[in-house]
Amino acid sequence: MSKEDVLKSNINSDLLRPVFKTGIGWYITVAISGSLLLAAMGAFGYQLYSGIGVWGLNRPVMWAFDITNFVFWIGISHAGTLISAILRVTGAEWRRPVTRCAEAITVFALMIGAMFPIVHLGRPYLFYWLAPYPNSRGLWPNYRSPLLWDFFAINTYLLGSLIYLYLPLIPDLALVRDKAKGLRHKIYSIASLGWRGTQVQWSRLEKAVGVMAVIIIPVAVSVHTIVSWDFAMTIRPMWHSTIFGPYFVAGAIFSGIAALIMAMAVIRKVFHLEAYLKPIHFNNLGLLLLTMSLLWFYFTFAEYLTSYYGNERVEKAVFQSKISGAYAPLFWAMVVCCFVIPMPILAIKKLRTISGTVAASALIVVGMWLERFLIIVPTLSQPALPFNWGSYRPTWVEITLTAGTFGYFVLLYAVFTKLFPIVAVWEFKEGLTLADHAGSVAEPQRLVAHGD
Amino acid sequence: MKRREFIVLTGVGAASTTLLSGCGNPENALIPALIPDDTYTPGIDYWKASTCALCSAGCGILVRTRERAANKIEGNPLHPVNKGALCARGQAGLQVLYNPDRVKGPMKRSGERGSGQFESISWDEAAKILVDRLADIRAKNGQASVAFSLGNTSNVNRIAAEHFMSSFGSERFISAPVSSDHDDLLFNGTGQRAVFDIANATYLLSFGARFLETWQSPVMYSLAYGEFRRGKNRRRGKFVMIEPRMSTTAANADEWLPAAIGTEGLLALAIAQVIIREKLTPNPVSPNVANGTLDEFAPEKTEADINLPAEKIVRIAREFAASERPLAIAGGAAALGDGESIRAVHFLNKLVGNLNMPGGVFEVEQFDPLAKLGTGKPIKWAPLSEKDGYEGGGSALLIHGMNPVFHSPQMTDRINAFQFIVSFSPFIDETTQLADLILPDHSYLESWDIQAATAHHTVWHADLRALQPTPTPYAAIASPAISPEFDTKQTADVLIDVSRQLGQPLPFESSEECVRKAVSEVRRAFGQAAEISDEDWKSLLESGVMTGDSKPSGSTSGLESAKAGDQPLAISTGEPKPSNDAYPFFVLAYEHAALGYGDHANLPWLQELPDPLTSVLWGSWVEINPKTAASLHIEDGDLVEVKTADGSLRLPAVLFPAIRPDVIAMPYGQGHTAYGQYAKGRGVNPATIAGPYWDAKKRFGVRASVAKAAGEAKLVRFGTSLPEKIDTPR
Amino acid sequence: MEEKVESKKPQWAMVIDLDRCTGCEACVVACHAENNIRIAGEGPAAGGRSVNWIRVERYYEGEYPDIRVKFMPVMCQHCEEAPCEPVCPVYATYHTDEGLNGQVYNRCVGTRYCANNCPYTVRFFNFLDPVWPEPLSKSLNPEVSVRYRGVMEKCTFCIQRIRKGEDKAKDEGREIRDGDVNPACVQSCTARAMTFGNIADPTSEVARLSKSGRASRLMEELGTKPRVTYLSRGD
Amino acid sequence: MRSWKVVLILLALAAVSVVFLSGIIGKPFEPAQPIAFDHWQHTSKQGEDTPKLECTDCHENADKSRFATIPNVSKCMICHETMKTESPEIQKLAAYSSRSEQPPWKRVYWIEKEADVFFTHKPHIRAGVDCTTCHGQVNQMHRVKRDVDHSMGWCIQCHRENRVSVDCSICHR
Repeated sequence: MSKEDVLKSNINSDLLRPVFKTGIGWYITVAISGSLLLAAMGAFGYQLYSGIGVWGLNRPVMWAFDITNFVFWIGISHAGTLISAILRVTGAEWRRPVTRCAEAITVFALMIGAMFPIVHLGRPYLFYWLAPYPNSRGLWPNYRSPLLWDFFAINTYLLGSLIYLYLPLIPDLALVRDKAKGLRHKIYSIASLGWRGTQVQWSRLEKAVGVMAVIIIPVAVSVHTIVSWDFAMTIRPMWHSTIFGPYFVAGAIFSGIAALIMAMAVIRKVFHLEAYLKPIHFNNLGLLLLTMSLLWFYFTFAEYLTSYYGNERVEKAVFQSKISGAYAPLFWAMVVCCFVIPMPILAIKKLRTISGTVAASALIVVGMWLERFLIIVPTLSQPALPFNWGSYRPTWVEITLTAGTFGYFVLLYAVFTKLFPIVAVWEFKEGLTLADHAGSVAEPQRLVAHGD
Repeated sequence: MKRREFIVLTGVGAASTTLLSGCGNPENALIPALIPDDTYTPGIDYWKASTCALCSAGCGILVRTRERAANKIEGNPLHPVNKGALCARGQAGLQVLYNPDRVKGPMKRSGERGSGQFESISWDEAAKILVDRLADIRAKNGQASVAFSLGNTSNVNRIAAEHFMSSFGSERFISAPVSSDHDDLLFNGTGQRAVFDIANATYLLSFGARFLETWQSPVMYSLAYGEFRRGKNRRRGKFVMIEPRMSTTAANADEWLPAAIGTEGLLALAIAQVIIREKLTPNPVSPNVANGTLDEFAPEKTEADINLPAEKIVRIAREFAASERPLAIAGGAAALGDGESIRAVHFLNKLVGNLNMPGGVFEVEQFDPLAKLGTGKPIKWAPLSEKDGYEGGGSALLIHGMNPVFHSPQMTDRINAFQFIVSFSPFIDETTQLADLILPDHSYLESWDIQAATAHHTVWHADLRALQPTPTPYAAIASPAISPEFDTKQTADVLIDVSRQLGQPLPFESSEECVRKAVSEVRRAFGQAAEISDEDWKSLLESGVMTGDSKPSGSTSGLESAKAGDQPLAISTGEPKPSNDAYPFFVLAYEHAALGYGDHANLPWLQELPDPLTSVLWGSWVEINPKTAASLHIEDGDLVEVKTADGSLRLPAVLFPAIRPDVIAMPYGQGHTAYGQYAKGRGVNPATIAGPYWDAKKRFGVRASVAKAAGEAKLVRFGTSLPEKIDTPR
Repeated sequence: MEEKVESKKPQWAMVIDLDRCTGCEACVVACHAENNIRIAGEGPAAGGRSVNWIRVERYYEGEYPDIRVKFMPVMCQHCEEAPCEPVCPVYATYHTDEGLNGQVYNRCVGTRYCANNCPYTVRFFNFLDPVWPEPLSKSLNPEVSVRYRGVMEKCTFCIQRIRKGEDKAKDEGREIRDGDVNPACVQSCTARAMTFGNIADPTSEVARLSKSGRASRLMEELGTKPRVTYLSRGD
Repeated sequence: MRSWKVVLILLALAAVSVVFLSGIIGKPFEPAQPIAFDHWQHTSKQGEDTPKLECTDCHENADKSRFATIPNVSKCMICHETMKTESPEIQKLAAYSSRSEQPPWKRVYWIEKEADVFFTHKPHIRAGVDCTTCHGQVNQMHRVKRDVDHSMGWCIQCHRENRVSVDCSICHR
């Protein structure tokens, strides 16, 4: 057998192994990430009991870690759906082992990000007042508020992303169903929605996935644009900027790809999927990351240059606090993390290895978190009337909550890999088949889900 | 579990969309408040007139009460002093009434003296202890062995104390030893008072008088200042302030002149010299100054001492003399010593001839109908610091409205020497901690009182197109705004009670009767029937104010004959200031605008009120010029150690751009070791290094050193620390 | 029914004469007393959580010794085009027909977005429940809510006093007059630097003063149309 | 199998409707009062010697104050010093009066403190709103029960119908 053939024959066992076999490492991961999550839940409980005053917020810094995390995680969520959808729509073949991994990131990051608008409320138990529903008070939410736009945009995106994750999962769920026994078999039977792999089902799935891929792209773009409008619609210095929509979307994709690369590397290592997630994938995503890094730098430069050149008193105060003032260490760390180091790593072919791209990605994720923080806090701490300038220092509650989000993310991801094949089995097989029949006009032969 | 906690934990929040809910009936507790009686209707505001007791200015106030609780204090629009306005301190009076640290009832010492351990007793028991001990001490050591230390208190309490002491046979009254106040210095201790018509002045020179914050009657002068700036039918007045450290008052000045500390009198004479030599005033000048005897004070000769350029002094002199209605006032550091500076400043007024003129100085018309209620014998106040008052040994000290242990910690031992100490303080302050018996007074809002004086107003009379100086005698009556919150008793009533038990009853049965008698006296003075009908009495308690006929001001004899102007030469050329390497700076300890000298440190509203200039709250600080600080490597917010010959203090530094580089300044007010949760253990007490506030000579002449100290400073600010600029309306 | 929505509601406005203002802060304590403003305490105040619906801002100009200070009382400017209003997702802050920028504590969910969009930084958040030790709580004004944690608060132009004034005028069967209504800060002002009234009434004092040559509004360039007018000091 | 499912569904439905209906047809709040005061007898009972009082005769501050107020016992005793003194309930009343205490009346209508509502009786009386509009037919009740659900929507509806301001700060401040 050729190497290709070996691969083909091992596809199912390789890709389904994580679902059926559980190593000690998985338990350790779950234990660690779970305890981080528990700590964060404890912190949130404490916050609920005592009030949001247990955070380091003050006047004038009314948003800090909370909204930073919100924007950051919503940004990360752009990894997936958008990348997978764009690649799918453009028919990039190398996408195949990457898509599921990416889509899962989207859903989980979105779930985490979407928590923060509720968590950060002064009275979180009243979050449902944002929902338009008839009530005895005769009151409706305010449709002029960007926060309400957020409410709709995020919900739409979450729903779309879930569908977009779920649709391509169906054939693989059927695959697991066929391999599983007992209760598990029953659950997967329900989840796979009676998938039999018929030609009609395949074509409907293709169509649905195709439609969703097209729909999800504008939704994703709109979500982060609307998130950026939370800031851009205000009249605060360095928030009120027309560039914020594309700037945020670019930043989101930027951090999203970085997160994806890291997730892929971990999965590749842990589940021994070296044969599926190859250096080419890291190389290609690395190139994409390079593009985004350059784009991010361009936007950042444009944004700061206009502030600097405008030399307007209120804006200048914020600008200077970032460039040379109290926030300068964080600002320059951000520039280094997002551009100065990653750019050469990603630009030089020799360095664009798996470890190279992962290192760059890790820096970028940190850098982009800092970027969100630096958008929010310096502007808030330097209001127009200088008498009211303030500062901000996080408390353990906010730090725990932030750490908890990462724990939660890892936990969700670990559980996901336990339940579903993290590399889309059918898509991967489809790719191989397509490659085999390259040039053939015939209907590609399906590598049917059940049995081989 | 509170309902709110329940909501949070169950996560339903205000999910119940109805305002009413069926479970429980938590509002039942409110039912009693919903039942009216003859005197009271729930849900309706009642306004009660009283007199503010948070400083000595005596502004009229109205207390808003609802459901038998006081919830707001406002200025009484009918009161001639404050005309409805009221300062920050006055507004915070509610927290005197409802302070959680008030003494809830009479107490006697249960532990060691000074341990702060007391046990509650009944008023009967308290009175018995007081009577027995006083009788005992009198029997053993004679009548004079009882001393009454009386500080700021109501007239009713003071009159009662007078009678009590008189019947007891003791004349040992001890006052807060204010060495001599402004008017005493100006009038050479004749008891006459002066008032300044700032409202109509066109040019105001203030030599350290913080008339917008603490000086004399801040609300009255603030109202006048508003007119001075933007009154109708007049040009905006110019205000120049001379002060080593910019106070809030100086911050309002058009020009701030940081003359060297202690040279205010010198500067006044320099200005006078210019006015005389350039013949800027048409007024005749007394011969001994006209012939050039002031020449030694010429700006050119004194500019080095004053530390202001001579040209500036000459310019100020010319502006002052050329102005239509110039006025000079003196206070603060200028009220130093034996009055030389004040008289030198007042000489300027004489020079420009503004005595009893609109925009000038007025002698307050005497109006003291309450004198008839007293014993007739003038009280001989002995200053607290006088040694002979404290030989102790079997004598008793009754103390009311004073806290000498805090203001002058050095005095603790001498007070401790008294065998029996009775405090009437409503709070356990540092002095009360040493007491053997605490007989808590009512707060002023629960007390009876009456004040009588003359208000002077010169107002622009639009019809006559002229300024009308009109002194108006008035009396202000304070009746209890609410019934006593705790088991306290007005001191006058305690004294009435005790005197009766000692067999020497006072001439009135209660503090209310004292006020009624005083009202009769006032009515007599106003040419009305002494008897007052019930209806008039009721409406008087509501309005709080009775005014007599205004008549044009007349007497200037006091002002003319005051030393002012006749002997201005007594002033020495500058304070002796030996340069001192060990202590290179002057300490300026000043009165905190809100906390005063510390008597209001227990009011949380005032603690949380940002200082207007530094924006500091809840603590102490020391102001240092940024250049000085830079040379000492001190940064804003650093902990520094301030040392004088008397001791040292550690407190946070505030870089303050408006202070002389050779001066450091810190406010009085903090550093309490007792006095309740809001005051205790907060900041430092400058009295320990700069002397008590009444020791003016010491206060403005103490030398100190400053150095950075190790440790964390606790500096709380409301506004930013930066001396930033801004292009907003100015 | 007598209490109909009238076509001509009074339009409340304030004028602050910076030349009269002495920075004494009587208004600050008056506001605390009238509006049940919490005592933050030392720790929270150090953490930037003290509440002052009205504050006196202080700015220095010049260098020693030729230094001058500017005091400027700042409270909610009750902007006609208030930036805080559109961003609130639940209408907890909204514009009243009397031109006030209203704040409904009970409706507030605590997004703090309004505070972030306020260029004047006059909005204060209740990070924790207030502490009112007995019997200090007796001094609470029964006409004003005691805010709890999680809601935004700010100057209301003493809405309770406005209602009282309007009620009185209605009792007397007349239109509201100049001087009927004064917020606590205006009432207390020791130098009479503040004037309050109906700017829609051209004969009112505020209408007259707001047309003064010295008049300007804070950060007018933002287009917020503040209802508070400042009269500059001038020389 | 199928019938079992049907039964389950029906049971669930029944449970839900019980919960809902109990909310609607549940007994109104009708607390027992310390003295069995009969509003009907004082206001609506026809007869020679019945007082036929107006609401504001006893709740005398409704047109002056935020609160309508509950009459002081001394007010009750104005009449009951001599009237119906043999009744055990009046004897209870007299006992309170002689101790100069007020009966611990139970509130029937109130607004939760958390609602931050500053409802004021005075303008409603001035506008001629009938007491029964908000309090139900108390004049026909022997023992007062809560007849009207004072939800915010209910307040607003009435304000809208009568073209009264619905500005939030009319009630919330």
